[in-house]
Amino acid sequence: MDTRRRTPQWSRLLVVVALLAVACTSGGTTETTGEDGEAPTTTGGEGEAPATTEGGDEGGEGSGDVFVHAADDEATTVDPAQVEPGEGGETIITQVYERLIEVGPDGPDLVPGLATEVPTIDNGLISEDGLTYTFPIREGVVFHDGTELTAEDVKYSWDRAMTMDLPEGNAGLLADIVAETNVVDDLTFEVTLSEPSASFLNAVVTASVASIVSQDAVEANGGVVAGEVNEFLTANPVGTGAYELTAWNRGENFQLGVFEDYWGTPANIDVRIDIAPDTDTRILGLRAGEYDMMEIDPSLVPDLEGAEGVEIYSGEFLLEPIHIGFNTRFEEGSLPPEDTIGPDFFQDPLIRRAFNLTFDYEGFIAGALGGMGGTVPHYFPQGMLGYSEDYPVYEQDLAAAQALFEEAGVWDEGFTVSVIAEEGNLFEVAALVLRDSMAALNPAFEIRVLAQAEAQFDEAHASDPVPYAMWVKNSDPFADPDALMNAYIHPDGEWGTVHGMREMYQDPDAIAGLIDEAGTELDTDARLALYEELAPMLYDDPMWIIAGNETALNAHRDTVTGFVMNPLWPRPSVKFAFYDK
Amino acid sequence: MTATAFADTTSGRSGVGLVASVQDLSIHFQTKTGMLHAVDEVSFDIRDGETLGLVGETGCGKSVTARAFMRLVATPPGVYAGGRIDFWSSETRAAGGGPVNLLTIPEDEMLGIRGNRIAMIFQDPGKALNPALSIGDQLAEVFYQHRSDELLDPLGPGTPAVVRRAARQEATRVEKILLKVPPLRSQANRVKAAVDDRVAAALADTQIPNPGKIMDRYPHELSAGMKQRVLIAQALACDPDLLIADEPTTALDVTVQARILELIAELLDRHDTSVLYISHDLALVRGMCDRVAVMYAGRIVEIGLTEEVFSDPLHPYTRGLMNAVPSSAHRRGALTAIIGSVPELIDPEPSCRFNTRCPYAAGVCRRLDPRFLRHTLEHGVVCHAHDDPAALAARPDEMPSFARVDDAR
Amino acid sequence: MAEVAQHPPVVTTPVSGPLAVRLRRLGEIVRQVLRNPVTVIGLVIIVLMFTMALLAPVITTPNEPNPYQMPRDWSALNEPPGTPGHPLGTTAHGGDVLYGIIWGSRTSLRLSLIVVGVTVTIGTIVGSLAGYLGGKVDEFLMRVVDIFLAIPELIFALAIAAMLGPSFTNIILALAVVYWVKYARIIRGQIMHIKQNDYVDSARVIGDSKFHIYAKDVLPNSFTPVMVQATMDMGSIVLVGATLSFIGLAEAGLAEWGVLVSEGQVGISTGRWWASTFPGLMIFLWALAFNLVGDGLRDVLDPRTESR
Amino acid sequence: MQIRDYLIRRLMVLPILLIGVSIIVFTLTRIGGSPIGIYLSHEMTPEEVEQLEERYGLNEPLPVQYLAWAGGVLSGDLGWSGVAVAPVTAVFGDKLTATMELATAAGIVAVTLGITLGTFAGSRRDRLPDHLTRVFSVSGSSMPDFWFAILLLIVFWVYLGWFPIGRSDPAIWASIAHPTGLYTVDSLMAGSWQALRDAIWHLILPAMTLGLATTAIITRMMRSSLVEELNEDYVDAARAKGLPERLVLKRHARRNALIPTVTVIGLSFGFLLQGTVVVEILYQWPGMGRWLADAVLRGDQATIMAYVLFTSVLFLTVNLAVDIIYAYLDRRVVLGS
Repeated sequence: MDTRRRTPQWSRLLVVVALLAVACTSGGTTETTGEDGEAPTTTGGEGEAPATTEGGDEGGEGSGDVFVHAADDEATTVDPAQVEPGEGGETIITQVYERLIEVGPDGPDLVPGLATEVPTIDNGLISEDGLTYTFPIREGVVFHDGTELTAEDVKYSWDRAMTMDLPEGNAGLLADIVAETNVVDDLTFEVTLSEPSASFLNAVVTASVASIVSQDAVEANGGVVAGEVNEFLTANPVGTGAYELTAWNRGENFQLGVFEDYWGTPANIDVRIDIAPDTDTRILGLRAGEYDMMEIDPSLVPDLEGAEGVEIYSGEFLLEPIHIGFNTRFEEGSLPPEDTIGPDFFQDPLIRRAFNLTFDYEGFIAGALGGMGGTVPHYFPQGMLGYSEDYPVYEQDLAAAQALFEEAGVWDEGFTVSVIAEEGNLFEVAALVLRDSMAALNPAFEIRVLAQAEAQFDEAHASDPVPYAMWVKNSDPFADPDALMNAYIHPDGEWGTVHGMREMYQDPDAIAGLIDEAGTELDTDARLALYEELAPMLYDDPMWIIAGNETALNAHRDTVTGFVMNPLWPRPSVKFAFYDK
Repeated sequence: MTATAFADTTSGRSGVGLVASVQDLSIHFQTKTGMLHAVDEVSFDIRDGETLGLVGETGCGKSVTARAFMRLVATPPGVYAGGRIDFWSSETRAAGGGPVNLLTIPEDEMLGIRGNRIAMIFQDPGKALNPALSIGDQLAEVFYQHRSDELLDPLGPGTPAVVRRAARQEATRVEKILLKVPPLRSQANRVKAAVDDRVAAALADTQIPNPGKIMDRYPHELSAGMKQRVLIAQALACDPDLLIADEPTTALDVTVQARILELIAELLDRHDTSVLYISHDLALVRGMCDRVAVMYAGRIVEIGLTEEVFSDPLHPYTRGLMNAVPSSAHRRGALTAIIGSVPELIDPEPSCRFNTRCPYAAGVCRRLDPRFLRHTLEHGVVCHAHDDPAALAARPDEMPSFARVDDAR
Repeated sequence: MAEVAQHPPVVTTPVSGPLAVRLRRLGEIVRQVLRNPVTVIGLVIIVLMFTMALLAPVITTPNEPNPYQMPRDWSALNEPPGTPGHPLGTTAHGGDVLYGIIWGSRTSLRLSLIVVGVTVTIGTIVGSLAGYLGGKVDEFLMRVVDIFLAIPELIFALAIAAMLGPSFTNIILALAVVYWVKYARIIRGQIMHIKQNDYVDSARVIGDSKFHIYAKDVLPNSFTPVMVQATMDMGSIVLVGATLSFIGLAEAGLAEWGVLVSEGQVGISTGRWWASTFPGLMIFLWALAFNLVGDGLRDVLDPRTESR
Repeated sequence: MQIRDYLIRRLMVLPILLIGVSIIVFTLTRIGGSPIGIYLSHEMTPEEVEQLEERYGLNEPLPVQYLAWAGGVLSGDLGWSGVAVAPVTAVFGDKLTATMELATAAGIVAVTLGITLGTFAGSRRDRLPDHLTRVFSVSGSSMPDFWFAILLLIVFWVYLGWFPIGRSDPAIWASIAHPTGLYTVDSLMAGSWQALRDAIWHLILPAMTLGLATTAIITRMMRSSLVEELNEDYVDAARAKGLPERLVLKRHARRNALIPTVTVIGLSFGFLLQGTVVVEILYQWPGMGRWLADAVLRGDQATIMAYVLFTSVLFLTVNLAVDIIYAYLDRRVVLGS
């Protein structure tokens, strides 16, 4: 529960009106009505909220001195221990918290963050067996609440996430690999892994859940309780980042203020993140100069291209391919009644291949993505370690598809299958493209697109077994191929289990073996060799239709300076501290 | 001027002894199919102090004629197509002035006459009172409108303009609020008290018991008879020179009717008011009126002293009407009505309007408007047959034939 | 909305009786309705819309396997009107605007006819039971009706559709759940009123069975205000349905005007006005036409509110 | 029946209606499955899902869940809003004040404009202004508001740049205190003209959009009832008293014509409320309507339930108030008959 429960403001209105009516006294009365009735959240507590200025008019510096970003949805939480990967809260966490090491502005290279060095075997900070990592902690770093950073805070932050182990959070990422955390001294932190991991630094240390929070702030506000949400941290981040959260007007905006005591290069300009779920308003706002920046997807490019004062940035691909899943692990009759397929349908690799050959990649990428995207080999997104342009990629080949469908014996009678997607976004469009492609190949192939509310999609998606044979979404934005392989390809991995990939793969053990081996191989070249072996196997026996991968896009006013973007950073893949205008 | 036009020769054109004189009054209504001649070149006088009855079937134009006095015929669809209504107000007469034409005087002058010099009692007391205002408020409006000077008199010359405007019902919203706060409130209250006194007096005048209490009531809380008394009180509040009574008792129970009639008679006596009394009830007219005018299809067909018209009806229509009246001469259930119905009044050709129902109708009746013929000094008729009185005298039994109906109305 | 529900029962001349009499009365109504030029304009629009809906498979090539889905040309996005093959242009997702408009009229027709049909039926049954049986049944049913009326209709429909999940069928269901209440109230009011009329009494005296009286006298005479309301609702249902679709509760890719407006909404700021303007105009015209005709019908059928 | 008795009787029925509404609402939300979805992300394990179900008491039988929810409602706990990311009650006040400000502005526009236009048309029956008004009111109630909003946005925001969207300029908003949460009132209390202008400027487009349909309805009702009243005898009676036309219209005809109009105004309150959904989405107004739309699209059941329940309470209360006002205005009405 919100600790600072406020009286509904409308009830206060009555009181105020009554007061006004009775005592029509001097003008200063408004200040006595208590906490400014303003932001539901302010970092420093009540006192710091914008004070009531009697004249009022001097107060506004005008939005000219604030960098305004238009976001399409609101965070549910800004607590690193609670946030889901890919969720809106990560936007804020990226700015106000820091990790031991960070992904630098250019490409996948790691740079020191709160640790002064990136551990490698060469510099001795990773033990020979690959199990122990040592992080020298930066000196003189202060949190937004004024306390100083020590190794104790680091250990506390990691342990906290693992102890709380919130189902919605990403604590598993740490807990799965971390065996032990240690404070060696005030400025040295050490972590022992349960097994060697090729992706520990890339995928775990840089993740939001590994952000460093102020121990004092947490202890002063509810501490750590296993399995329970910390209401304070949910809305009041206390980190070391270049920005601090000065206000969170729910449903309206976040306000990020420049943190004056930042240890590194301080941020240039205050930031406001306006929550504008409606696409049109965001676009119009950017064109009108009301916003300085917005996240866009390819379908919006035509709306902004050539607009005065608007620049569109397109860079690398995002690391979250849009894919359509094949589920075979469902009870007979648990699918929507219109569906005519059984669990064995997608177990047939011919059919999965045929689907892959039918999908209109060009239509999707050139059309829905407006050309801002590309195809993806199974299952190595471009821009990620392990990708090679030599890997085979599916293209539409209707004749081949027809041959496969005929061989599988489903050509004549046809089939109906439902695919679920979250309503109103690219995933829905990908499903529509699939439907159109299939219908064009053979009108007896009916794909029913079921667009659903996010919660309903999530519920269906998290059900066990999933009551749909197909669904569309993008993959999680993993920074390391091992995480991706484990989540989406491994027969015993997260989705492998859910979809029953062990029954789908021709040779599940070979694939599992290769993935496991690559995941613990610390030598990059050796790892790549293993992936090279894996790629053609995944092509022949596809577990997904990979519709395509979006280009990382951003639209901003041409007054914005210092623009950088890195798809490896959480959405919207920007760090405001670099910017000015 | 056509043949029908006739002067009510019973009085001179000098206006001496007249309160109103209607000349060639025509009122038409625009309809989708053409002009409806609701009132067609009607002329008559109302003499000082007399009660003139205007009788005829429903739809014959008598109510329209009455409303014309108040200029209350809605335009559109109504059109004042011709003629004039001269009115001698007691006020102007006292100042030595002549008559005014009610159809052409400016609206603000008309406002001064309505409810003040000419008042009207409506047919259905249940409908003529605003359901949302209290009786007191509704009566007060008359005094505010016409007697604001008197109301302000006791307050002396220094009365603030706001109070004056309020007494003339001209106060704006803001001013009304001002009147509720101390400096002005007492003065406003004094005006209010003065009005209340007058309202109570007016109500008491109509023998309403406990007028103070009635003032706070709303119309739906009163009986029909009571409401009619209120309306009478309202009409007579300013001592009008002319009262237009449009079937004032039709909507009332018979028992109540009698009492209201008595009251009207008594009050008229006292106030010395001339009356235009509209009714379809001949018996009633016979009892109330000094003279009577019979209207048919937008025209007056016969006019004269009540006694003469009733003892010697000249127009076939009048005779028919007389026979339609229940009297001791007829057996119960043997009431009669004139056969046929009122002709279409849309863009009529020249003709006697009654020709479609008249047993005497001859070719001339269908071709020409009949003219006014004086029978006696006080009694006139508009009928072709009377151009040849022998014809009428020759076939006295063959007057209009009658059909039995259940209800004369 | 509840404008009609608030009306006191409307008294009309009995329309029961021999077929000839009824036909004559119907003819009279039609003649009167046609006398009002504004109503005629409405009728013309409706006839055009219906023709368009009926001829949809003839004037366009139906999209296989489901013609109610927009055909998409992923190589022709955001084409302006006049593009060969796309006379009214395409949406941001390559949907043909003309196809969407034509088949959208079918969708609208389906939506409004089904919802009106279902709700009038349910409303008639419930309203008749309540009005004719009276007593406890009436009391109970009317409380249920009151409960349904307590929730503003769009909010209610929105909540239902949201819970059932985005699909056209669910929009129909949601609207049906919301709209029957009005009819139940109208029918009940009419029946309560007509029940007291003499001719019902006389029928009873003759010895007709209760049901017979109901079917022959009561029901036909209750239908005048229902007809007016149903006509109005033919328009407002499409309006509300389109609103639900616009918010995102219709199924993906449905050829429906609200969906089209929402698909075209993004582009409008950059001058790509067609994708939302045309379908928006269609919704407006549809609702307008039925409002005009409903208005005209009311003038004729309900003399009390003459010249509204 | 006395107003007091009537009020008591109506108030006694109110809880029954509310229980009915709450059951409908609850059943409704459960049709779409348990409200767990809003707490889930797709990669949760079944165990994690169970953990969450336990946290929110969603593994209990439905009647128990209903009672728990109803009990919560009675004790002022409306559940957790997944969309607002806060307890429903915690954000309710802010959203409500925002919506109320908008709805009130739209309502004021609609009522004044509607009555004025209706009076104007009704007193000029069958003349040009009357016909124009009729065209306006029929088109107004046929206009899809989401479409109308788009058109207004294009013209006034994109091309002319006259009016902004959103509820305020945050900088100006932050410069004054917000004791009431109603921006216009707050700015008046703070005596800041800049803030007041900002508040009003932000209100204009959404209020216009929201008020359009309601204006049309009120205009129509006002016109027809005025026409009806003007045909009544008491109007002529008032004229016959010598009252100037101004007073005849204002004090007599219009006053009575307002009686049925008041009912429509009361009912159009529901119209305004539901209109806020679309209007708030398009104009980015941080109120209840947008909240509901988000909740609907994301399947946030607690919010939907709270919203529908609250709306019904409000709606029922307004209807009751309308009845009472009606009885006050029209003395002939016998309540409860």
